[in-house]
Amino acid sequence: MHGSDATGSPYAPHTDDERARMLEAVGAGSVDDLFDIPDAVEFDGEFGIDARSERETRRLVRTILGRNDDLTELLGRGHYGYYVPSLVDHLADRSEFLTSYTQYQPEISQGFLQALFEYQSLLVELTGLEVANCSMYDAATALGEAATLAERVRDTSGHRVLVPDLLLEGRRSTLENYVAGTDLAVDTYPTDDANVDLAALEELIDEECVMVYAENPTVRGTIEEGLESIGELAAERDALFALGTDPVALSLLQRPADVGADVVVGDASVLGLPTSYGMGLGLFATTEDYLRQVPGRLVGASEDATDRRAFTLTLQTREQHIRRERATSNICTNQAWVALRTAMHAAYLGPSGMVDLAERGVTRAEDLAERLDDLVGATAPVHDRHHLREFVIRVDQPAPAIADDLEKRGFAVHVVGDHELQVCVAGVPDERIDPFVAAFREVIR
Amino acid sequence: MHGSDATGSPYAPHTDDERARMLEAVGAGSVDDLFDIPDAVEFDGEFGIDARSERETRRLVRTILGRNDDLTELLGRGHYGYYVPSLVDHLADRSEFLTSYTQYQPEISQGFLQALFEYQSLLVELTGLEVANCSMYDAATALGEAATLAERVRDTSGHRVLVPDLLLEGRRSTLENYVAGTDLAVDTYPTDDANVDLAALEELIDEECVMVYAENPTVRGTIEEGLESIGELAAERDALFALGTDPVALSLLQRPADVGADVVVGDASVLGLPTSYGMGLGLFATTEDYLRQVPGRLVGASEDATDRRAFTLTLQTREQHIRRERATSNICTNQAWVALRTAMHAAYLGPSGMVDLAERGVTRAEDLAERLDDLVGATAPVHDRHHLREFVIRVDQPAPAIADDLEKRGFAVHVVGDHELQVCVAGVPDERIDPFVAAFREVIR
Amino acid sequence: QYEPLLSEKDQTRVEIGGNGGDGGSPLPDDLTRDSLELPELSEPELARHYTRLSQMIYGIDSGPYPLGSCTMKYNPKFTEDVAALPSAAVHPDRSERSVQGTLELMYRLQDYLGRIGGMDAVTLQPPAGAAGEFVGIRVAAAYHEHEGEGHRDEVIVPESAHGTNFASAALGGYDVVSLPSDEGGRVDLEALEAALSENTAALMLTNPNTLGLFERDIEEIAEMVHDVGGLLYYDGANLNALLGRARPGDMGFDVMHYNVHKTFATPHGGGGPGAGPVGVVDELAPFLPAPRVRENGASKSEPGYELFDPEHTIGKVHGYQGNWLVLVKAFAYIARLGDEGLADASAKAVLNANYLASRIEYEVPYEPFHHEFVASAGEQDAADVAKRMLDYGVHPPTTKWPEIVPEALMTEPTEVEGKDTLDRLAAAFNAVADEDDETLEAAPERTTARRIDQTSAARSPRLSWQALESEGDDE
Amino acid sequence: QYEPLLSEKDQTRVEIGGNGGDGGSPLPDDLTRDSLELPELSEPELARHYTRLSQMIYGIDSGPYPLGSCTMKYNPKFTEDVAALPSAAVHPDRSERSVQGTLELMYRLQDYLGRIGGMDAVTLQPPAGAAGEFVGIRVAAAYHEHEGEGHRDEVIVPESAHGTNFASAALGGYDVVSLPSDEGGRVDLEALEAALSENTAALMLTNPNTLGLFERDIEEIAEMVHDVGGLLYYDGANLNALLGRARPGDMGFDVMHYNVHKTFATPHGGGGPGAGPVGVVDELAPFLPAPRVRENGASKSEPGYELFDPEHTIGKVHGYQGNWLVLVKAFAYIARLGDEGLADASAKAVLNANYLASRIEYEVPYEPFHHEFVASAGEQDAADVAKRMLDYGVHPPTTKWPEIVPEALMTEPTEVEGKDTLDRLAAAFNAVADEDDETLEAAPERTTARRIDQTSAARSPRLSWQALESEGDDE
Repeated sequence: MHGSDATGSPYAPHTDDERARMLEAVGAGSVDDLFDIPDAVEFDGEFGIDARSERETRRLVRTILGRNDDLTELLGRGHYGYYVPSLVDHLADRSEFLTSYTQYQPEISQGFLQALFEYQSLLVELTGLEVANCSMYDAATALGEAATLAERVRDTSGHRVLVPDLLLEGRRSTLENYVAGTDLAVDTYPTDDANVDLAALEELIDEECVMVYAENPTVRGTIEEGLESIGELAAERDALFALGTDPVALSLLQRPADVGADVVVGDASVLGLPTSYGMGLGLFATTEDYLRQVPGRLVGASEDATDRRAFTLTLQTREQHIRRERATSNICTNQAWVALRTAMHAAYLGPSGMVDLAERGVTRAEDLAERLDDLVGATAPVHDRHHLREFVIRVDQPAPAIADDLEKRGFAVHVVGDHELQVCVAGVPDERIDPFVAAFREVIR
Repeated sequence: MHGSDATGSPYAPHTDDERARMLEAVGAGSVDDLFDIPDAVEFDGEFGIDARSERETRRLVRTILGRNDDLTELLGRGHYGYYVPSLVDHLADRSEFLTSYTQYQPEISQGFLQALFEYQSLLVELTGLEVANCSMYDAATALGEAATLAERVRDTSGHRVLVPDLLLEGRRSTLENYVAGTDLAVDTYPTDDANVDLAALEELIDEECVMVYAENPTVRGTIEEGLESIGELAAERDALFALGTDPVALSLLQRPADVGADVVVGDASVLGLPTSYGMGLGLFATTEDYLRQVPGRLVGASEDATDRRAFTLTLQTREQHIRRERATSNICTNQAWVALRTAMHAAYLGPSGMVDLAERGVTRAEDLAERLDDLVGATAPVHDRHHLREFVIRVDQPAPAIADDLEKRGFAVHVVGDHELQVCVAGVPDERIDPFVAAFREVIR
Repeated sequence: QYEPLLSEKDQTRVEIGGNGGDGGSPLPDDLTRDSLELPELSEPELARHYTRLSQMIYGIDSGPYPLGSCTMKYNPKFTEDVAALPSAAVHPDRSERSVQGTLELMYRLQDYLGRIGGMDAVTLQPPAGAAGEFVGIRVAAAYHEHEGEGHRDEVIVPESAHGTNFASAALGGYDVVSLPSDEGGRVDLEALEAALSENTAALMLTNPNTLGLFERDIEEIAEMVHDVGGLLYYDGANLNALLGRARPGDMGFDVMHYNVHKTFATPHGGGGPGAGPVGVVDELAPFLPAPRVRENGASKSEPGYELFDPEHTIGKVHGYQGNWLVLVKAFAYIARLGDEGLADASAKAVLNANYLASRIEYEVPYEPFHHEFVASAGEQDAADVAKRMLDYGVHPPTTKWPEIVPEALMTEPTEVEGKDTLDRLAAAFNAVADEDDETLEAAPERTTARRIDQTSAARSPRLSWQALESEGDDE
Repeated sequence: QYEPLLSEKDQTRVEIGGNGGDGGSPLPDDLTRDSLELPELSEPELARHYTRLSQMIYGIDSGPYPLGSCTMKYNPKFTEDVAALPSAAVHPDRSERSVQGTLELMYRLQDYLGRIGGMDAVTLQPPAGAAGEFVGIRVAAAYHEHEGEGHRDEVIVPESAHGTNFASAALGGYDVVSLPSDEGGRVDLEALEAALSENTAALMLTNPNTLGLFERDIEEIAEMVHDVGGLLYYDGANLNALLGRARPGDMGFDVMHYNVHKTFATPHGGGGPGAGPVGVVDELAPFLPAPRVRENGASKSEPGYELFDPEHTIGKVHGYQGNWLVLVKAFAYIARLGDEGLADASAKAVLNANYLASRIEYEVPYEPFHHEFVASAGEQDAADVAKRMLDYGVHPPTTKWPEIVPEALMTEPTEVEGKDTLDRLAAAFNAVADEDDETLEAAPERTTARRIDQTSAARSPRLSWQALESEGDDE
């Protein structure tokens, strides 16, 4: 318990005697002597941060976070609150996984490398593309990386990246930052029920365009019906087709490789993480053609000196620690441990569980929409399309007031128009649906 | 995810195909064919227990246990709610510790054996006795085992076991059950401020007596002042002196070996477990003389075939799986994992932390007693003795009503007389003391 | 590979009170010890110590663990989460009204177990299987005493029974009458007839027995025991064979214990804690340990729960209510699986035992077995076979017991192993079966420690680091 | 030892929609894929798979981890508990009033970090150190643009800087001007003078630098940079050297990032997630990413918190607020240690580096270093030295970088190692120092995998089990 009641770090094991002997060994009279900081920039103030016992610290955080309301979240949009099996917590928390560094010494990191290799393989199956990296930060940054990839691999002098008009602000803004240092500019194409307006897109897409980005499902929960057409349009114009999606959607919806997608991005942490205030896992997959332009880490199979299969980080010459300013990305620390959790969750579900989870995202959304549609003062779904997990409701009363009232009753929903709300069923426990419908009935009166 | 949505066990990995192939291999048409149960005793009913998903099951337990009130417990008596460091949870939960069996194959159990060996060594230091076992169930059963040990090792025809008049009912009743199959009978000696009444004891103790049991601290939190005298009395009459205590008390109070104790029992889980509705860890230590009569498992050091130090369960011929009805106890499954946790917690504290924890049990009790004593309508401590952790308060108003009122304000205390309450400071966070004093002031008015 | 003892990493002596010179002790010297000497290590050092120790342990997540009669199931991770809920951490002396959640969970678990065993009343207090047996014995004694039959002083136990049966009966003060098996490995009815008398307090049986065989004559056995006024006790160690297919209560058993750390998948924890709830028929309910939990009938809409002492209770066998946190895990397991899950567990446990037996070269003399079987190592030494199996990366079966099978390899794979794992396990059995004695005696070779000398450990016991140090001093 | 891939244990193809014949799909075929083929395994099988994988990983609880510039501290277990609180799991689109706890924690952490770094305003959004650098670069660009200095197109980076500095500047569209070191291993002031110009947007510095040396001329450097209108960026990777002794803000830095997974002990997770909050001086605060957190002033007695967009914000660099769960852990660590704990951590980190350096036989050319030092393997190949150190059961240092030291062994023990561990680590260094090249090139011999062929892995990349299978098909 060195230090846990003392004033030093509770995680430094030195006894006074040891410290003295160490100072003697280095020939210093005190630890202060070891610092070579000019007086002028020495800090002799205080931070004013009190030390606390472990128990007190836990209580402090619990107290602070206890101020969050306990709401049933019907918010979706890449963060679904799917139940994460306890298995994932217990195994990912094994300290060998949790506390190890990036696998630059593969001989003592085989377990993590294999887990990441399996994660990559999961994405290869889901996307149909040949290459998936170990992770980007989240969907927004993965989209940014897709744009810079497009700039690198496209021979054209083009500079436009086309994104849907409804693109989430966080993604759009991040993308703008990622392309700020390039010649690229972000342009918008219109949508219809959140689906791509193909006619409009065809007009907008030209030789200036290096990438078209679409999402499936769309931000309104509709299933995109024009993927193949987008793929063809992009291919004709020699633009990359980047598709935004996630592992659960991919379990059921059209396979990106089958619709001509060149890059797939999104938040893979829909599996593996609870809603975590936006913390995510950037999914990034692409075709073999662009392998040497991929950002981020890649795990590859190899052999060790005894010719046994072994895994290692590979193609590292793409990366910043070797290529510096000519690297494919500046990413270093990534989301490896989240990728581990996602792989574990997917493995727990298995293909039948993943397909089932996705299909229930369709049927449960249908069921809820039908129940809301039955209420006087509400129409759902607004869009005459197939939906996955989320859909829009039209309400007679002003939407913001209804959302406020719902929140008071313990439910969080999106306002997407003066008289439009958006709700998501994924991750919402079955037994919270009835209370939600009841609350909805009350508040729209 | 085999079975997690299916109707079978979610923890049985068989696919339908595998099951079919296995049945074929054993030459059975169906699993039913493998059962050899006469029709008359076959069960064709239902339990009526619904299967639930993992998420639903967690919610069920959370909902049920959520009906427990959130009280600050000042209850003590062997269950103190000392803060258990997170380290203990995380390391003891490693599945190698948690899920392994008793170490009958020591070659693949060295880690657990060493941890238990270290636990035994901890108790040897704390008690000063040479032998500590791997665990009994709790303080009560350890006391029962001490009595049967006394019967085995005493040559006298004696049959009396002497215990204090204030002995907790759970301990007394358990002791009675343990000696029910022997010639022993449990008798009571009087106490003074919960301390042994030495004069009375001297009269009661005779050649019929095989064991005298005392506790330090006593059930009222007073520190026993007559330990050496008890030890001498017992030795003179050839009776065993069994002392009830715990690892925190032992860190500060007189060492059992120094006062002539032959056996030490108690709940060692005051370290390592939160209050767990009485779940405990029976501490059992004794002198080398009685080694071969000790109940329960013992870990010993040995060597392996390469002469390296190795650990193993030893002296197993005392145990039921070998000696059957002549075993020193019927115990088989014990509290090994709790012993691991206790050893971890003690190691986390270290000797300075343990002494400090005990000393704070003295000073914080003093401080609280003083503050309560300052209130009109209360006197504390009632007993003019030194206290560890707990003490008695005399109140002008009826004690049960005061305890009820305190509970309504979020504090649980003991009623020990019409106008006497008992409170315990150990494990109570510092910041709950002021509110307790404030609540106390209110309710005694 | 070797991990030093904590005491080899550090020993720090803390002086107490006036002795240390700081005079900081709040107690007079004559009430305190002089000093305390123990390792003083930092959190990172301890994390490494125990991580390293854990790496030298084979657990259920390491591979198959086919210990006969031990039912080494996979322990679902989520049960740890529910037992770790802050609301589960309550003091045992709380008022009943402030622990309604705890009481409700106990009430529900009593109810579940009653249904599963076909028993009318259940106590959760016994902290282990042997403690459950002892409760059964004490309940039987109290019952007979109450019936004016206090003279009954014998408990009959089959030779092949678990050692705890003998020890628990003896602890209860009974003479143990050992009962031989018949040629088929089951209770010998003639021998039973001979053993039964007006002095019989109870017969303790496991069913299926330790050979995995169902006692087909159980109805007749029950009648014989009841005819002489004895009680029939069911040792629940093998209940995992029968879930949803047969219930002790329906077979005529009067009292039984459940091993929740076997049948209901709570972790074994390296030896414990477990829990050994006891179920009884109505007639014996008044004798169960105090207190039990019941609905208090205070409110129709929201049931409340209370503790009560059975009328003729034997009192307590544990200071409080047993191993509460273990009971929480058992409840969660049962609630998760439900009827079908529990029945499926038994079905696949039996299928697995039969499949594994069909794949191994060792002879299995007794059948039809259920969830476990006992193979014979034949000319080989069963204990050596076990040591050698360690080298193949699997946990061996229980050995040399029951003695009815020469060089017994008592094997219980449980339902959690799939075909691939069973094939791997069978391959390990068969590899060892083909090896010579020399190889077996030299085993294990690939484990953390090589074969450990048990004899010298027992001859000169060194049970603490203090003993090792003083030994070092002597040298 | 070898653990099969999940795909080698099972591959199950699930047909979707009409294709499967069950017609169960709720979507028309043209909106769905045909099938999904992945491993379908049970929970016990997965528990064993990942347990086995974990056993093939060296983590911080396995032993010393002296990777230079990586600050591999012990990760306190309790920080996992607070991040796992159910109240921490909230959706990022929640209304501000419903996540007051989350906003308060972020506000407090912003405040803590500001004090520790001597910065006026902090954003928590960057999800990693490199993302923090990128924010710094973007903030600098926006600032210069706002000041009418949009022509500035150069960022100066010392040769010995972390690779991310170069890459982040390049991602921001800047030309990178590489700055040589002086003979002492520090910034060469003359070279700096030459590099600085009216085109200089920023100088990125680590202090102490990657040799562990404090840039003594930091005040002069700051003045020089500021004189040409540039900004001074602090790379926080080495902040663990300075806690409580010096603050970047006091040295003249305008913008900095913090690596909470280094300095504040959040776990590295096998590569991530980390978090890279960015602090700036007042002048740059209007350019920080949106949104930030501030008190809303609604109530004096109980402060409330709200999000706001800085006036000239650069927008976002993450879809939401970065790696929230990591931020919770960092907050808990800082709140646990407080002023004295943080200062003590740096003191002992520096003591440890100096002590370790004094014990090893390899030459350490540059000093006085602080929390890390760079030794030279001399005639040996540093990468081989690292491989051989694995055989001694310790993690090796970072190798071959910074290139200013030939065959660099960049070593940072951090404060969590005690003298005994440092002695053991030194013994491993010294054992390897005495070995010949042949031995080194054959290393490692005692690890799970032997030396792995990196060249062939890169030459014919096999990045998925599908690739391995199709390769198998080709053969």
